[in-house]
Amino acid sequence: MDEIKHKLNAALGQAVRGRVTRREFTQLALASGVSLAAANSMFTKAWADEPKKGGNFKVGVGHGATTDSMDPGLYPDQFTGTALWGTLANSLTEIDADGNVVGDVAESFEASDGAKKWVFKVRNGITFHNGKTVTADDVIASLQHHLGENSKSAAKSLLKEVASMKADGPNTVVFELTGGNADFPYTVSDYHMPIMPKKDDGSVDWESGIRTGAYKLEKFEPGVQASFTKNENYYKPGKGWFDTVQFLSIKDVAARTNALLSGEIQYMDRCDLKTLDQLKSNPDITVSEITGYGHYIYVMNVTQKPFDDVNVRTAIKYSMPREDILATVFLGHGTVGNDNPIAPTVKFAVDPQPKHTYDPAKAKEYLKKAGLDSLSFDLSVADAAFAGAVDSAILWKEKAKAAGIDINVIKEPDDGYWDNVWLKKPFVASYWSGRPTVDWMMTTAYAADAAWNDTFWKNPRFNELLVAARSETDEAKRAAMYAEMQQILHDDGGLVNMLFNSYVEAHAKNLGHGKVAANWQLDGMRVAERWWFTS
Amino acid sequence: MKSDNQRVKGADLLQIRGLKIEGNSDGVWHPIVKGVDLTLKRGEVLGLIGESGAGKSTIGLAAMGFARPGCRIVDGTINFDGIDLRTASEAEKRKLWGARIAYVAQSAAASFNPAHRLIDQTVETATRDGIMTRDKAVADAVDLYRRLQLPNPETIGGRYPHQVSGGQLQRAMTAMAMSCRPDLIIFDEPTTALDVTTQVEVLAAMRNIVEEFHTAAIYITHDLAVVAQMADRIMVLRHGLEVEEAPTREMLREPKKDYTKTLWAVRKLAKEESISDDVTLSVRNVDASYSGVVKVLDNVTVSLPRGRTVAVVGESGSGKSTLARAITGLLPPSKGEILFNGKPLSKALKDRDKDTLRRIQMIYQSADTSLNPKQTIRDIIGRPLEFYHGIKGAARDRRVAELLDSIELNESYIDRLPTELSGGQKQRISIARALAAEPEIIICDEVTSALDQIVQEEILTLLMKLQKDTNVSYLFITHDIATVRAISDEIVVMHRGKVVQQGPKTQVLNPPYPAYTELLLSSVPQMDPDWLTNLLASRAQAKVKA
Amino acid sequence: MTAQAPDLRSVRARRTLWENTRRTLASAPFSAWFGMIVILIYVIAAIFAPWLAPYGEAEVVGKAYQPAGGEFFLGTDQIGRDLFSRLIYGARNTIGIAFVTTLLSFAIGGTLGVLTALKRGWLDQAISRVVDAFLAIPVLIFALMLLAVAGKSIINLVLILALLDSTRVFRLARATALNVVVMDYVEAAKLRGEKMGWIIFKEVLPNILPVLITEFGLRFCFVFLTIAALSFLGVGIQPPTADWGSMVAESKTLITFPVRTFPWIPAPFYPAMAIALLTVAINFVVDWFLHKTSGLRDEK
Amino acid sequence: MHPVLKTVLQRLGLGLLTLFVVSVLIFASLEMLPGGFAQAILGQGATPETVAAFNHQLGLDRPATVRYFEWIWNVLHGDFGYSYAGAGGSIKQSVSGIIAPRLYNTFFLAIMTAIIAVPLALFLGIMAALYRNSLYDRAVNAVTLTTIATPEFFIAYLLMFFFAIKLKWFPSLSTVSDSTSIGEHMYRAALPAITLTLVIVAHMMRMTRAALINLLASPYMEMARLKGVSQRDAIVQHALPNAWAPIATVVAFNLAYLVVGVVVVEVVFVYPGIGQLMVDSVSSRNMPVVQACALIFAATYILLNLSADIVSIITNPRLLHPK
Repeated sequence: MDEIKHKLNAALGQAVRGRVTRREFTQLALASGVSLAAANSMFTKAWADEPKKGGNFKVGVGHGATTDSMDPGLYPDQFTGTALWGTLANSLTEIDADGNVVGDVAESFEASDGAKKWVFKVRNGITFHNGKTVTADDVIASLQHHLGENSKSAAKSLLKEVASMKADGPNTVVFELTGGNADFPYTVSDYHMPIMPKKDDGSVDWESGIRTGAYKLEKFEPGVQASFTKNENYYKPGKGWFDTVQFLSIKDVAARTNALLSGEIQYMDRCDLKTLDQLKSNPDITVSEITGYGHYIYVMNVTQKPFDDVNVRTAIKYSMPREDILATVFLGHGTVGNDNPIAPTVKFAVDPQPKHTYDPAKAKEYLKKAGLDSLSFDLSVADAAFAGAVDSAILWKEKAKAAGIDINVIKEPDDGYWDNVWLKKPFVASYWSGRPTVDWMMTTAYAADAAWNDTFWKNPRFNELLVAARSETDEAKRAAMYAEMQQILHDDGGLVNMLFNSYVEAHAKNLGHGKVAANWQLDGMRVAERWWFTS
Repeated sequence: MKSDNQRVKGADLLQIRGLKIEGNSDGVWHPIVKGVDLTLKRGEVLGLIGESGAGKSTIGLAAMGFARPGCRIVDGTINFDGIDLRTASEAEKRKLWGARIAYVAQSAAASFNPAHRLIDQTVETATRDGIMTRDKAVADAVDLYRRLQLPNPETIGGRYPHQVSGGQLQRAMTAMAMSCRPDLIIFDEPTTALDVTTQVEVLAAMRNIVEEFHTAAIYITHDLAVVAQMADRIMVLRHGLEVEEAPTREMLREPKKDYTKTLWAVRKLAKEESISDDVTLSVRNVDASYSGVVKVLDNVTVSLPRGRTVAVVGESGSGKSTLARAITGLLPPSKGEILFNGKPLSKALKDRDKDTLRRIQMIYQSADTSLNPKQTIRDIIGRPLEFYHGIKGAARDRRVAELLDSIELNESYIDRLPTELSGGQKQRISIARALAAEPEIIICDEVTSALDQIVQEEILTLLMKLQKDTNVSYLFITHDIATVRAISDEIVVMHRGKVVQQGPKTQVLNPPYPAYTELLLSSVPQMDPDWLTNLLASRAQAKVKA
Repeated sequence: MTAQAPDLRSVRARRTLWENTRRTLASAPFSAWFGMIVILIYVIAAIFAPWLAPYGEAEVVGKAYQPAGGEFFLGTDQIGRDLFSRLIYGARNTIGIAFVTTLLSFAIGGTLGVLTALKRGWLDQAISRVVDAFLAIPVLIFALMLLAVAGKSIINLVLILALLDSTRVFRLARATALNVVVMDYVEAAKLRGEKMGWIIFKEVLPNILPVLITEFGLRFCFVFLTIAALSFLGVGIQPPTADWGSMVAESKTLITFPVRTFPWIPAPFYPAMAIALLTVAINFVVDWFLHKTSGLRDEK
Repeated sequence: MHPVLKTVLQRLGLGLLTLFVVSVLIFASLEMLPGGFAQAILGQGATPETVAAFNHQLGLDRPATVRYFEWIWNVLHGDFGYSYAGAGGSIKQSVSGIIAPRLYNTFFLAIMTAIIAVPLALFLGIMAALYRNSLYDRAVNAVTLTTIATPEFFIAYLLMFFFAIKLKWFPSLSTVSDSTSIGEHMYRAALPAITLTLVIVAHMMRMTRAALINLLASPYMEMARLKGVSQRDAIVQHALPNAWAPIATVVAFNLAYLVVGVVVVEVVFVYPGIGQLMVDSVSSRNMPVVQACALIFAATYILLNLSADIVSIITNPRLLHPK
């Protein structure tokens, strides 16, 4: 999606809220090469998309397991994320459609002392579903839930930089961090950290499902469905239009598609790309596509032969037919990667040069430099890493031959892939859903001490930049640092970033929405709060 | 049927002319019946006699207008009381079957439906076409049971087939056939499966009932003596053709054709008895029982002289086969001992060494089950040679050929499968297999009872010849007195697991008899058409006396 | 009138094996012929796959989902491999794997079945109990677990399915053998003092073979249906190996879109039909075989 | 009816033994499974600490034997334990609590299918035996064969395409919850039921036919004919009573399949049955649930076979009325 279209979308969103006039919009549209007539019709359509109250919204999600739990620390995926967070709850902050962090439960937040101290103001008069008002204590308890000795929370590592949390009055929370982090507000927007009511014993009540969100929990059957009813006194204006919302766990993509076709659901995520054209050709269905932060990658353990040689790594990077794979396996749904894990839509993202494209000749060159004339290695893959991992690998294998590289594709069992293959086998398919900030992404996967450093890549320069950039408040300097880091990773790192995947989702024509967020699937997991029925 | 043929006969009931029937064996049609004429008057009983393969059963069924699957009637007319059964439709025939023509099969045990009570099966036909109400049919059935001298006729109908004995079943089936008072009954070897003593009763019962209702019947059997009791006329068949036909007495008095004569001749074979006291195997006070409960052998003592033949006679259940199992070690005796050449024989099979096993061989009643259908003659006879004598390859084949020769079979048979041989030939093969081991003792368990009389004779003669040549001893288990006469030097009579009598043939077969021997011998059908009548009379007197 | 059949044969000169087969085939009904021809074709396809297939098994020769006809007889699959070629190689893999698996399961199940039938006693009891347990656990799920344990590879797949299947074979073999071990010729062999091995393989096995062969046909089909199901549940056969089951599973979403409008939509239908056709063919032959060996002739 | 009673007790005894063996088998293979509940749950996000925390909380850090015997002891006291999922929180989900509704669904579907399939199969089978080698026979044969021959999920999708998407007669989703009414439930379970029917009818029908035709060769069937019994009565009154045993066996086998073998159909139609639960639990290493499911499956299988045995006894006079 090029940038002008972005604007156009945004403008449409604005138009709907009457913040952009027809003239302004039409100019923008013409600028982006849309004919006047088209622009007009777009505008009118947008107006027609004027939010309406009511309706029962049913969503089919390709995740969900019988082991899902109400404990936000254990939310594994889209199902729990979208249903039990995006629909039911709010975090301190949220990422808006343009990827900026804005207050949610927190009305405002500001940093001081080199971003080591953060002060969050809890929004006034915001209440839980049981009518109780949200206080600083609730916030603290909610975050405390993820910390402590035997916390099993996925957010534990996110919050490990938090030295202390203190309530300063009923609706002010003060965070002391171990080191400066300009991106801390992003961190607390994570879907594992909804704000929950504190219990008298000081612990937090996560079981009951009482939260602050646009909908109240009606029923949650793990691995089957979760249903909700409208929260009449939701604090956010112009959000939460539906009367009821239901999320169904439909893991089989064909079943999901059929459910949409037969009108059993109005929204599905993770469309089957093979049949997308058929889906599009259906008059009652719209297919939406957002290039998000998520990226499909193959990661090599740079501490192991032959990957310990940077030339070998580069050769491999040049041997991957990214364009072909994107075209054949993903039928063009996505953006080719350039061995940089930072999505173009993320702030401070750069596109390192030279681009790593399919170039057998170059690959051969680098092999020579490494003193090899041919190369052969195992590549462990499973569609558990990402749908299409296997097919892509096979395609790669076929094309890499031209570069004298023989890839031996091993299909690992989907079941237990993340435990037995990822971080264990030397070269594996992997997936990152991406992070909204450079720092967050790098800290998670590429910092020397990162828990999930799946390339085992330790680059001193990179790491010192990482620390420095965190507390750097000067935007320009920060940008430069991040640019350099991305370049280093691109040149030296152990990841082959095949592509940034698009969230390809489909919904009934009679659904309306504003600009769709890119940070998570399902409109930043808040589809239920942000969308509405037009008829 | 009276003892003489003067009885008034009605008009023709059944007329068969130029009947030709073909049978199919894997895809090929070959003639079974090659043009047979046959006429049956009302109330008349015709005996069809011949060896297996003569086509008698096929004709019997054809008389009903029925051909078994794999058979087809290709020519001729079957006229039953004015109806041509060849052209009649299934439906028409169905009306006749059971109602006017009834069938009594050889094995009642197999021919009764195991799932239904006797009474229901008996009255099925009668009630089906509404010939009579069920109550009436039941009452009638009970009456028939009584006439057929079935024990407690009122209740026996309530039993299931497996709950009554073979003899009773055979009678029950006769009752079933009679239920609609048919004009014609086909008896297809109805007593073949029965013990002699039972056979007598069943024959009597059937004869009476047929007489009483003046029913015409076709009586199919291979046993002349039996047919002599039942039939007014006898037709001898061979290979699907009529050999000759004549009223019973005439036929018995002076058979015209040679083939018929040979049939008669079988009865004459008899071995010259010779006694010896050089005992090779002696069974001493042996008890044996299955699963420790029922005693099948009760203190049995038998001794087998070298180079001689001891015949063990008795009816089914007398324990004679169990004796064989005890000797071979398949059923270790619970008491007593078995001496082989003076040395005690280890009881269990697994404790016996190869050589002992070699010295005692066994031949079974049915060659079909005792020869592995999947092995060629070469393997069957060759195996013991290899196994015991380690003779292999060409040498083995030569020896096999010799053995085949010694059992009077052409060595071209060496590559055949058992299924490709006749019953007699198969039995010869099992003999050869036994001989191959060069044994001292051969236990023959009913080896001839499944065979036709002529074949029986051949086999018996062969066995005797072999005994001369190899001086092997036979323990010859049989229920057939004729066979006993033919082959034995000594006889052991067994009854209910006990030895009733052991002694030289002449002694045992001549009075004074112990009671059971008496019964056994007297029950063996004789060629005399009056035999049954007289026997019943004498037994009746005996009862009166007692 | 089976009674005199032997006599008739005895007078006829013994037929050669070839003649026997010819006669047997001559008497085969249409369905059986159909079945045999289909199987033959499949076998040929399986054996000569490399020569028959226009393209390589895993070779990417075009764009994804190119329409049937023209350059690609049946069009191309999701990453542009020639569907027809994969179908042919699929025959090789699917049939090959299923065949080996079934063979193995019969080797295990058959031998044990006969052995226990002969021996009875505690061994019989023990094995039968374990077999019951295996039978009582759903094959799919159990296979799923075992595959997760052993790791996903064709070898493991074969071994595991063979193991699970052998329990069913065991039951049949045992039941059938029980009818044979009571035969006099088995007793005769025991009296001769033969070893267990001889009795199992020379005396009993040849006589239960027809039943086993029949079962073999059916089991064979079940095996590759199971493989198909496993592929559907995501533990299929190693790509790029072409296997009908996984081929159907891979393109399952194509089933639910109208056929006419998109020439390449039938993609999943070919492998599915391939499976169905073979199963039907095998069953036809098996039915006929059963009919022959059981010596039973239907009326009419 | 003592022979029946005897067999029942005997079989039940064996059944319990089998159950025990099953539980050992399952437990053993679960123990061998790579990874554990913690890793499975946390997926890519697993870190050593969190995993350790999990395992300690679930007592998974104790030796396997201890856990097994503890488990079996509790089961003997009717306590199937708690699901690992949601452990640690103040609300524990008892295994029985999780399984109960899904078990209900599974049985609902199984019974619904059985009610359609069994009579249909018997009818078709008897007719086929009656008019064997007729056009009808061959047709039914071919059709049923094709249905067994086609992968289950393939049939399922086809049905879904025609009946849910094209004709819109039935829903393509069979999601039901305890609040669904019986009628609604039946309506939603329709497609799965039809799919399963297609899958199992073939087998049962063919066995019925075979069982009947096998009997035709027996002398008493010839006798029946020679008594003038019509083809139909011969089959229905003389052959069928003797064929129940094999038929019962195959029916039992297929009913068992309806309970234990439907995971594929559950996935396709998103029917919350026990099969899917077990697969999920296997992949998430949720031992207590897997064990419970396995036992339920085994028990079903055993009971169904038992009832088949009982049928074959009461339909066989030899056993029912011994001499």
